[in-house]
Order: sequence, then C-alpha cells, then structure tokens
Amino acid sequence: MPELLDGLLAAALLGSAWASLATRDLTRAVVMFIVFGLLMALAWARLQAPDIAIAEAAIGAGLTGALLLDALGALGLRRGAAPRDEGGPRGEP
Amino acid sequence: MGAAEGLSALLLLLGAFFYLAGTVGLLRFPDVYARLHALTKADNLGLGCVAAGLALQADSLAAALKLVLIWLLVLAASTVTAQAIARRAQELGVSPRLDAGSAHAVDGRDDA
Amino acid sequence: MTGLEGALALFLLANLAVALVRAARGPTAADRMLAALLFGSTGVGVLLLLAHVGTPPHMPIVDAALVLALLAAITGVAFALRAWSAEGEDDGGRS
Amino acid sequence: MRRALAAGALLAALWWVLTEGAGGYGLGALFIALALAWVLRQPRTGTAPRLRGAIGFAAFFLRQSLLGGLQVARLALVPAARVRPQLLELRLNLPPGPATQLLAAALNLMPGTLCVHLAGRRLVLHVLDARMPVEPEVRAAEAQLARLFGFTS
Repeated sequence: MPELLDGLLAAALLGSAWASLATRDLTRAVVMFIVFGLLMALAWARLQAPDIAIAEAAIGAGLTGALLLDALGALGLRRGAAPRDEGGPRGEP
Repeated sequence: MGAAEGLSALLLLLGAFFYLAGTVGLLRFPDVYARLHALTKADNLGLGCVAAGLALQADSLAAALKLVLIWLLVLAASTVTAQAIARRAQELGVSPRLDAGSAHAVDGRDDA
Repeated sequence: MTGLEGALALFLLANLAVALVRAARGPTAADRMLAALLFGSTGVGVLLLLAHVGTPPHMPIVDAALVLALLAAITGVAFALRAWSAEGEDDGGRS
Repeated sequence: MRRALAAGALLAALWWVLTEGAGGYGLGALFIALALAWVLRQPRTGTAPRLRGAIGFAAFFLRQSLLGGLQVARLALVPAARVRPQLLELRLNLPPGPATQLLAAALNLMPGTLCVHLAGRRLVLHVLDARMPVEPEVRAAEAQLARLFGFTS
C-alpha cells in the first residue's frame, strides 16, 4: 500500500513536471507548475519532512504560482491584441 | 472508543466519496460555472468530513479545533476564489450554457 | 485505523491523477486553473490524512496543510484578477 | 473596549488552537498584541455580529452546505442526471456592505447557487438545477444573516 502511494506520487510528479516543460502554452505551463509544487509538498510530507513541506506549500505552490500568474497577465496586457501569438493555435498535444 | 472509531471511519469514507463526486463533477459538468459548483460544494464537504473524522481521533481539543480551523480556511478560500473566477468569467463574456427548456423565460427577465 | 487512512490518501491521490488529465488537456485556461484549485483542496485532505498515517502520527504535517489552506486563495484570486484575460477565442471554441 | 476584549479573546483562542495548546505564550502575547493593534485600527463597519445569530447561522450553513454537496454528488455520479443551469437575478433586502458580501460567499457553498455578480443590492446567481426552488433558499439565508448582524429589529 505505501509503495503504491509513493509510486503514484512519483509518477504524478514526473507527469506534471513534463507537462509543464513540454508545452508552448504559457497558461498550461504555469498551471502545471503550480500542480507540481502541490505534489512536491505532498512528497515532502510523505518523506516525513514537514518543515520543507510547509516551505514548498508556501513558496512553490502559493507565492511562485501567484507571481507567475501575475506575470502572465502582465505579458498578455503588453502584447495587446494578440496575447498569445507565439503559443500558436492552442498547444494541444 | 469503538463507537468513536466507527464514526470516524464512516466520516472518512464519506469524505472520500464527496471528493470523488467533486472530481467527477469537474470532469463531467459542461462549462466553467457548473464546474465551479462542483469544486466549491463537493470538495469542501469532502474536506469537512475528513477533518471531522480525524478530529474524532485527535489527542486534544486544540488539535481537533485546528482541523476545524483548516476546514474553515479552505471554505473561505474556495468561496472567494469561486466568486472571483465566476465574476471574471462574466466580465470576459463567457456565456454559461443554459438549460434549453427554461433559458428563454429567464433570459427575457435578465435583459430587462 | 492507520490502514484506512493510508488507503484513503491513496484514493485521493488517484483522484488527483485523474484531475491531472483535466489540467493537462482541459480546453480553456479556466478549466486548467480549476484543476489546480482541485489539487489545492484535495491536497489539504491528503496532507491531513498523511499526518495521521503511521504508528506515531506525524502531527507537524497538519501545519503544512494549514499553510496550504491559507495560501490556496492567493493563486486562484491572482488567476481571476490578473492572469485571465483575452480568452475570447478559447470560449468560442468551447460552447 | 468591548470590541477590544472580544477581539483579544478570539485572537488568544486562535493562538491556543494554532499551537495545539502547547503554550509558548511569551511569543504568543507579542503576536496577539500586534494583531489586536491591527484589528483596532480597522474602521468600524457598524455591523458587529451577534453571538446568538452566529450560532443559528452556523447551524443553517452546515445543513445547507451538506445539502449542496449531496446535490452536486447526485448530479455528478448518477449517470442519467444532468445539470440544468440558468441565471437568476435577485434584489436583496440586506443593506450593501459586509452582510451582502457574506451572503454571496455563503451562497457559493449552498445548494445549486453560485454568485456571478454582486453590485449594491443586485445579485446575479448561476443556478445549477433550474427545477430547484432557489429563491426561498436565498431569502432564508438572507433572514439568517439579518439576524446575525442585528438588522431584524
């Protein structure tokens, strides 16, 4: 049972990290990064390291996510009419 | 002891059920607004049941109240977030998918 | 009792893995963000359960859940107020 | 003075819960004093919640959010069920301010309602199931909040 839990956690971590890196859609990358931070906090908790889990939850999932989303908004505003031109026609796999 | 443990297990299972409902709703509901319903209501009830079930096992009253505090924080966070997203969706002109049968009457009243 | 909690944590994590699919392909930016918010609220539940798994329960993990709950609102509100704009093309495709 | 005592007692209780009753009140007193100073510097809204109303509202809210979760679970898990969304516009009886904001926040967690727009007394709701009697539910919540903030008299 614990092996299954840890395996699933590791797989989800790898999956979200890959999804965050391997996309040209910035919104998707940021959201997957937030998800990765949350999963990382769970992983630290699973490794019996609650202090690092707290730091990861606060910095990785909370503040960095909000800052990246804010940056995304600023980027979209500056580009004006075509907010996501480099993303191409929706980077769906 | 036995009764408290049984109730605790029941609440935990109930919490998992509501979490499942929230996830299925997120996958199944048709648009952003309906998905927000699933996210706020079902998930918060799921967390409430889990927190209550764990609070029954807590060593001290303060530890149990801490779980309740976490639940209240998540409640506040998710209703504020849901409202902010719903409001923004409406400002951006995302039109909700309305029920075909009742949409006309309501639309007429809303435009007035 | 610890067996039940571990099993439920696994179940919730499986829930999250399913929601990960939604986050990865959910068509609009808001759909992705909703999946991230689901990760937040379910993550709090998983952390609470993980804190009670094991023969000596590891209570400091509850504090991690508390911090996560405190900061969950910031990301969602930042998305709604700052990041989500000019989604017209997406929503036309959806509905 | 009453306000300072109530806020101070609440903050002390919060510290007690956060430390799980383990104490550390030297540090705690510092933070409680800082938070209290911040709270007392906030402008008064003129609507202090009543204790009796708070208990009634909490009971009402718990029952309604349980019903809300059950409704979402039914709509999500029963294969034949499907959502019938609609928009509903209401005029609130509560005066605009903290009471209406709390009402909108509470409605987000109650069966089938999601606040889409709130300006003054005008409230637009997204309703998950058009067959549900939403308006009586909103009015009941309004009455509870009026009691909470002492508007009934």
